[in-house]
Amino acid sequence: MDSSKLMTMKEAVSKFVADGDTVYLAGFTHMIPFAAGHEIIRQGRKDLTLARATPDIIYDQMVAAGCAKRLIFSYAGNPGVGSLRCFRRAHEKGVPKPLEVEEYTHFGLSGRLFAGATNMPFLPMRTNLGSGLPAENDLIKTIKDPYTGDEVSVVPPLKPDVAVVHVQRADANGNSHIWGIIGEQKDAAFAAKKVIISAEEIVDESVIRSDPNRTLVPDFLAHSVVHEPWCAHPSYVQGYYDRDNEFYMEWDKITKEHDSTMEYIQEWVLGVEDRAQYMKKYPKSKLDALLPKPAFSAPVNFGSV
Amino acid sequence: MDSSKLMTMKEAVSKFVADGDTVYLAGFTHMIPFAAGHEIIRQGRKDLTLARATPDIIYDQMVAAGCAKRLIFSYAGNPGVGSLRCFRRAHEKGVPKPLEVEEYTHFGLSGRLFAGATNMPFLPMRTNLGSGLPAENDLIKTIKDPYTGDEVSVVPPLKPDVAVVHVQRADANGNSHIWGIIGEQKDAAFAAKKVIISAEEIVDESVIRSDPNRTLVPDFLAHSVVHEPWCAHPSYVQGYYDRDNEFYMEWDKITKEHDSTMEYIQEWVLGVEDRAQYMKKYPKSKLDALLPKPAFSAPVNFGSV
Amino acid sequence: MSEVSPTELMVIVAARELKDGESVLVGVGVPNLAANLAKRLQAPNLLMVYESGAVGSNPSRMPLSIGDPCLVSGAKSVCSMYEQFAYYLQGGRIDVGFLGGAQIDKFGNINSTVIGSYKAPKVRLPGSGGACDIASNVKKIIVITPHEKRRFVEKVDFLTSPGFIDGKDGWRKLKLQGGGPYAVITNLCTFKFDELTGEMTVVALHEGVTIEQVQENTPWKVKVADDLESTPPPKQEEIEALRALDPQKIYLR
Amino acid sequence: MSEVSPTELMVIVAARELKDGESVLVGVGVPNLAANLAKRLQAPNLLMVYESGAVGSNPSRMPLSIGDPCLVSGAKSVCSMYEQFAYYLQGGRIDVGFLGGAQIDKFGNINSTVIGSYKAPKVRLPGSGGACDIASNVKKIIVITPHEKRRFVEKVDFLTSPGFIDGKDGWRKLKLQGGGPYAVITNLCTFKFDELTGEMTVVALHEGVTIEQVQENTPWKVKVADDLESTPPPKQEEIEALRALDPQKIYLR
Repeated sequence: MDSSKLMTMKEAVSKFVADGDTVYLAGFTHMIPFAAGHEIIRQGRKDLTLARATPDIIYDQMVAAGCAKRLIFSYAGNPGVGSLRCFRRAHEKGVPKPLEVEEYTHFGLSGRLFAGATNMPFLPMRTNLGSGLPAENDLIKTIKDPYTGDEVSVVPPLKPDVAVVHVQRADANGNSHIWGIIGEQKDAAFAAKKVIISAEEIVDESVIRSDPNRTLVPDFLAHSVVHEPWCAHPSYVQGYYDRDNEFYMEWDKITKEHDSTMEYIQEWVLGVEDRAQYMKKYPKSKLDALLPKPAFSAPVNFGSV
Repeated sequence: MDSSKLMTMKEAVSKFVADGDTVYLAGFTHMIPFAAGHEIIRQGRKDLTLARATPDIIYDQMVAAGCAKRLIFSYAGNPGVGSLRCFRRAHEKGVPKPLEVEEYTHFGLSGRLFAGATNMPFLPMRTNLGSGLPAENDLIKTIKDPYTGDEVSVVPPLKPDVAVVHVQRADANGNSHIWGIIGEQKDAAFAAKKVIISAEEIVDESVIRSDPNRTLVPDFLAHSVVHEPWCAHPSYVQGYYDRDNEFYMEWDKITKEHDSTMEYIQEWVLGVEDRAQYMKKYPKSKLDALLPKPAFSAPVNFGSV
Repeated sequence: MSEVSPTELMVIVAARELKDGESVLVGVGVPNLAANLAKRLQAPNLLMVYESGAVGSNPSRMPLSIGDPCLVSGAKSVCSMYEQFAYYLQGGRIDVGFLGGAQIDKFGNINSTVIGSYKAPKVRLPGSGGACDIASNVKKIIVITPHEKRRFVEKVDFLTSPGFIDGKDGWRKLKLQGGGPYAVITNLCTFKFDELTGEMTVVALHEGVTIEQVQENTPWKVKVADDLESTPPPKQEEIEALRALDPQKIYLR
Repeated sequence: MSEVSPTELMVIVAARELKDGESVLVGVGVPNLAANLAKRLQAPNLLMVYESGAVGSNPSRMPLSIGDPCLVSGAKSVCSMYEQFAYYLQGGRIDVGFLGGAQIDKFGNINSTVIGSYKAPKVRLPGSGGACDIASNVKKIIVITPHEKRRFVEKVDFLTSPGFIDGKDGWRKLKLQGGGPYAVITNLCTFKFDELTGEMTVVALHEGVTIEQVQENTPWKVKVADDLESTPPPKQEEIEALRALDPQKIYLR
């Protein structure tokens, strides 16, 4: 067991995220690694290309903090609430700095990541034709189907420099069990050159090995393993804590102005040392309300021959 | 709960497998639905196109019994033992009748099924170039990568008329939990026009719903659900019974001649009514030796919000 | 009419379009309410597939986002994001998809990307998400939208999700596997699409609405079906079932 | 030499080629033995990936097939068949792949498809399986084969898995991501491949074997390395570890 992979988020970001990198913080609404995004802001990374299907609040914060020069995305909204105001300020008005955009449909972006993870030369897909997106994005091309002669839209693989994937449980080497909405976690881990695994719980290897079908990320992909409970707050972790919806709505108000946004970032990101301090600062009653009642999976028998 | 899907293998094959169909009995070494193959033989289906990455013993039997006119495959061996003699007799000598072949690599065939399951126009892949296979199979084409200009091999989707997928546990509607080697089960179910689910156990819907991440085949794909314990013998079912390796080795001797093969088929396929009778006839001591010791997965908490 | 809100009316009318046994790709909010209402009334075997990969969900509360954990606990199955789009949508497994958007034109083309020009937007909207993928691959697209002049436009600023483009010929050339726009449900009326030309056509007026009111709120000369109908008013059963779905009125304002 | 069988010798020599930390795509039988032997000796962190989708297996017995349940119970992960080929092989995640076959030529091209013509075979062999996919995508291909004249041929009857085709130029044109053939290990010697021409070259003779013996069993004029070495004889430690892996001599005949 190569326990040298175990480190703090501070160490992991310091070692594996560089200025100018293309970064993918994975998770489709679920298990978004907010703690990693905050640490990237604290360490002042800049000129990042931020890739995510749904930039969500985490990229809105990183854009406001000036970390990003480009956004690769497919849906730039505050899910269930409305706009991402920091994204809009940067893109529409260049505040705090201009933001380039590279835009896809959900299928197109998740397809690019899948193609990156599996190293496909390119991925043909039944979408984009008729839409205005290909005209605004040279990476979406049209070719001829060799079987039917029809026009087919294709996208190229996406291979981020670094991906952060938050999981429910991992062993010290990074073998990771994920359940609930599994989004693009597996594809992000396989597509990226460097992978930071962050986990609610670090468990013994035997727990992982008791259910290999549940392992979406095998250890050899992981460059670092961070034990980071509540990493995903205010998003959620199936079976661990619910989404803090109140905060998602509050974000809409916090971000009305760049200044008010930066006050938040000063207090809750730059003003704390790490996720543990952030959680300590957060009202405990609000957190308690996010804890679900237990509902366990029926076990399965793998058998031993 | 639409319990009208529950039926015997005899009813399922009678309703959903027709002469001339392209049939995919799924399972990469694991959970091969032998009981379905035997029932197809008993019902005298003919002119079938049999598709499977590994024809294995089951297609060898169906070829010997005269059900097949064409084989789509990627590895026609008796895994761990040697040749598939019935396949060879049909293909090399036309005994009992000629057999056309359509051949791929494992990646090519599993890729065709994946493309069929996801309705891709075609699938680009890093294989086939340099091999002699494309020259013998017009469906493997080469096109130009629009990003690099390089030559890329592509295959078209495969959409069988009917797939049989054996699973560990399903509910009465066909929601199916599968674990262990998951091969091409999911892709076969999504690619096929009609799907027969066969299960070691029929469980309450609540068991399936306790772990939705384990459901590889959702119910709306299933046209029929068959409760068929030991369906996969002499192949195996993770957690339920081991491979009957002795029989795999014996098959090599049984099939030395077409006549000796047909004697086997007469006794063990045509000579029994169904899988239950086959199992009753099989020496119990041999079956007992195939039962594994239990080894359960560590449960996970899905939580209830 | 006075007792239901415009949103409630739209949801009730939309729910009626869903048939038992159909599969529907559901977003949160209003489409989720319409699908769940149909399931409780005429379509108990409606298969609900969520963009987040959850299938056959059994939610214990009104989902707060497309990936709400209540969509997973007790669902029939869950798959990854690429899988959801590839196996379900591209796989041709979805009958009905609901779409919204900032602008729609008479051929059902939808803009949810940008007001103004793409390169220098007046208002940058969230973008396609799965909308273009849904529009390209489901058998029937149903649009639910308030009937406002800024939403119904002669030409969308950006074509995010294809409707019938410039009419059915333009659309046929794309060879999409989907069936294209099927209905647009507003607070005033229900539009369907002319089979030959692909143009949006008023097929039913909601209670108390005149065709003049529809025309006033639509910038082009609206086409009206020969057999124009009146939308049957919401039944007590529909209203009660709907309100039970969103007791806190999160979406039913 | 008298105390190890030809198969044991080949497995021991092959195992020595594996480095700690490498990933290896393992088939059952002889390659499985070689990988497991290396893991027990110089390469404790060898990552074993099986064609059936099992990764980091911890088998309780000698696997009987590529999909033996003992490869799953206690493994690190399992994925589907397409995923195994797509994420691992095509993904460029595999360093070493073992191949066998009925025929091999001097550029490392392998035939496992047919003896005679494809359309009217004298002997129909199982075919590629994953062999061509492995040959096209791993960094190093290692071939383990008995040294017989019917196996070493001037021209393969069918090219199942590409080696260096007709030399490195022909191979470069294919732009495969893999590194091509790396070593051929027989019961007589170890071949590696000339960096410039891609031709199979004897680099080491096993104990007691002469270059004449190699030539006698190879139909073309064999190329010999300038610095031809002697294969270090099997060590007691290697022999014991190997035999412990297959106590019933299922593969070590």
